[in-house]
Amino acid sequence: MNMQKKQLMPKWFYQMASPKWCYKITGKLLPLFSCTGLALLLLGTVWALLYAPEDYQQGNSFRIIYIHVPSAILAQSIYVTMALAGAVGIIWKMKIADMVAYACAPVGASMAFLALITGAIWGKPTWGSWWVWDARLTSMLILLFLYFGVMALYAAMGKPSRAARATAILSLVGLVNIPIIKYSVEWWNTLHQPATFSLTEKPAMPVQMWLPLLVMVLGFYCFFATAMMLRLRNEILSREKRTNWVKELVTKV
Amino acid sequence: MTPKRKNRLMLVLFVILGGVVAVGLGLYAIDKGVGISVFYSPQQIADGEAPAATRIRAGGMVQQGSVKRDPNSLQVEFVLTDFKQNLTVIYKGILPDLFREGQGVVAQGQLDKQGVFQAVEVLAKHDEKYMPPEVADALEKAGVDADGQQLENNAGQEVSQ
Amino acid sequence: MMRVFWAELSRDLLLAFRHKGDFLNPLIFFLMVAVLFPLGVSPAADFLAQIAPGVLWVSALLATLLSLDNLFKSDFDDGTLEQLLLSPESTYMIALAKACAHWITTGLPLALMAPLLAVMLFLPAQAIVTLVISLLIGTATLSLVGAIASALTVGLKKGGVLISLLVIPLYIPVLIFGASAVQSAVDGLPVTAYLAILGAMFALSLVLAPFAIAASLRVSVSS
Amino acid sequence: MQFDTWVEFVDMGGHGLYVWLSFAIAAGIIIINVMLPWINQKKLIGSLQRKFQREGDLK
Amino acid sequence: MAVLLLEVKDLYCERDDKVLFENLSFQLQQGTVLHLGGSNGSGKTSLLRILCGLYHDYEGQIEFFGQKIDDELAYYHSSLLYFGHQVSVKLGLTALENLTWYARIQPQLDASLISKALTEVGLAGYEQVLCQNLSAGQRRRVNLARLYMQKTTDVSHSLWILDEPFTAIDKQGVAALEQHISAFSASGGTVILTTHQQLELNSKIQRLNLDDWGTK
Repeated sequence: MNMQKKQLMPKWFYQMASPKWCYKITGKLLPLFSCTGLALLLLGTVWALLYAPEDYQQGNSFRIIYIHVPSAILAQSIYVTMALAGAVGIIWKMKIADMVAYACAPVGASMAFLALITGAIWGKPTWGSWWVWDARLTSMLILLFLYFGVMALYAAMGKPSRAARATAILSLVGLVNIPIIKYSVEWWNTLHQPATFSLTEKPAMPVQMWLPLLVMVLGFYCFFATAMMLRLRNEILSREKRTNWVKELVTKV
Repeated sequence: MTPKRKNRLMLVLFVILGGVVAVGLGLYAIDKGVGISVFYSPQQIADGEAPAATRIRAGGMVQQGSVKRDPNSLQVEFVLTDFKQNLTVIYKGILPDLFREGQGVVAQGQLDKQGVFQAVEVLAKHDEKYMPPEVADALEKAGVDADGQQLENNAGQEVSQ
Repeated sequence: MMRVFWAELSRDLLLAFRHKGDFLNPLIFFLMVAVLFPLGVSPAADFLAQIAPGVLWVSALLATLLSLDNLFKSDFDDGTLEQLLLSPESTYMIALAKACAHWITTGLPLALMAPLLAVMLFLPAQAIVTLVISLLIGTATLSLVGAIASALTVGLKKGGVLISLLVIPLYIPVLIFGASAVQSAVDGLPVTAYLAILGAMFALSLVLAPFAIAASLRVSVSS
Repeated sequence: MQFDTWVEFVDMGGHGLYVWLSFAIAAGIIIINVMLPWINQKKLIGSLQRKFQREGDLK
Repeated sequence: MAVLLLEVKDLYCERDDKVLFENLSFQLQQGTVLHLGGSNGSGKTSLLRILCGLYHDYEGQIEFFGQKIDDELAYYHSSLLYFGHQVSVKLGLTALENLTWYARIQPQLDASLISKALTEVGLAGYEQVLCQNLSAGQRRRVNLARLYMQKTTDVSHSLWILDEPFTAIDKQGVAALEQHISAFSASGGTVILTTHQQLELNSKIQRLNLDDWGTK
């Protein structure tokens, strides 16, 4: 009833076409990212655990770096992605961008958590303590709190379009705050070593150590793409459930 | 100019002014060296810069050959150095794996009346350089560290001469 | 543009003046939290002096946090908030005025009362001036940033706990530099660098936060 | 290959617990992050199918 | 003479999975009164809030003098007076203080008309009384006094959006208000209102029933 009415309105149809196109394209990209991701992660893990040399000081506990660093990098870049998607959603009123931001949050939070927990596990044998109030640990913890805030706000808001705008504002404010947090805690207390990877400098480790790390980082990015797209597709389906294309898609299966 | 445009211009100027003030103050703070004293070096402690009778952090290298372990307890005594001044540290407890001579550590504790640092926690500070043990051995034989710089123990010898 | 700022500021101050509880409660809360530490941890003077910078700053932060819930709530409930948003005047200025009024009714009295608590906690006398200055600048930043979270949660039934969750991560830098400034003053180290950072954060939030507050209010009212 | 024997590999020079714990947690988190939305999708499609069926019956 | 003030094109809004209205289009000429009807929950308040620019979850276009309202929001708001469900007066302030504040945030209101407006709504002598000491009807009258403070210079550009303005107002009050609305529209002002009462106006009344535009 409703459906037929909508079909008569070309404008509706075109506005709905965007999520539809997105659903289709992610459907094509998903196998690509998930297979590459799985392959890279398996390769990276085997390489990291079996073939990468141990560190001259830390011995084999060094291998934790292959989880710790990718997850820490990912936690930060997912936050940036989320905030930027939120900004796009606000400025251009793009529904898909809102949904991307929504899909990012839990994945990012779990990456921040993973970075923290592996940091703690790594800290025990190297620093001699499970947890130290060190700059980077603290700023990662705050990043996790920011994720929690975004997710809690999303859960409390109810209506998706409103929630999307509210969380976008919050994550943008958090984005401005991230460098401030970073510098504040860095000046406040310092024990952690500087960043392992940076774009401008040559890595401070030999090739046989950082190559598997690179593989792991890429694998983690593919994993993020996979998890995010899966969430995004669910979100598209549930928000567009009153449209014809979802009906066709679902009944065809 | 319409009042609306004028308002908008005022707003933009206000925001720019705020940004400039923020950057200026930030640069001033960096210039003043905010937050550099996260831990005191043995030199600073010898100069009396560190407050007595409160818990502070002391950082430096563990001097080669200075670690004395008490055979009957977990007590460890070692000398923390910045190659200018030395500070004796006493600590009871399990040391981290990375604790070794020539390694950077940060100790948390209090100075006692004799000028000995009573540590309650010793943390090993590890750098961002990683390398396989064979490479490290080779480098050590050549007398350079991963950056190609002279190893600390050479520097330490210079100081002791 | 300034007209609407003064209109809103004077109205909020008048209301706060008539409803004294609104700004007395955070002050009393500040006092009580600070008193909990000697009672709960240790009344030894040297120990208290050691923790005083942190305790005073954390208490001030919590007192500010407590008062945030009310910032837009009553305006939202009686419908004057949507009338404010229907004003053709700049929403930026309105948001700034609300945050300003909040600071005058909470941050300013907190900073002025802090010396009293500093004496109770045996904070060395040379640090008291720094304490007051750092609180004056710092609480202004707290009001501005907190107003964003308050504006985001104003339409929600259970906003109170959520505000803390949203705002505490954003408050951490202010706390770190504020407490460090006081600690430096206690240790006899220079404090201008810390105060400059607090000032920089204040300047940044002063010009940027009103945008976020205004946008959040629009989202919250549109329910 | 860095390890000669199986035992050595598991032990990781005394750090086996730390290393294996890290990798296990990572694997767990990754699997959860992929499986949860996947299961949700199955559920969602199922419920939508039922919904459309009901609506189809009503017609 | 008939100048187009407000045009609504293809408005669509849904709430809680229910379509409130779709394909809703109408035009409003200067000097008309639009009486919005519909059963409870048919979306009257939502439509009014959309027309005010307060509620954004809709599709379609709203144009004020040919310009989208969101593009020229400040201009649109300077022509608009909205009267919502809530009292919209601060209980901690007096009637005079409330209206003075309104005159400062909404420049289309004239502060010099406050005492006259309060007399018109029957609150003469209550200027200095805190609103918390007024009855519910009197509080609403304080808010309604804004309608008597409209600057007369630009009436033909003015739009009033009134959501149940007669609630809690007694009979004489309703009659006086109806008369004021008629006078306003006679001088070129435009009004959109919802009410469950019988409207007795001598103005051009346009009617719109939202029950015809949504799914049941």
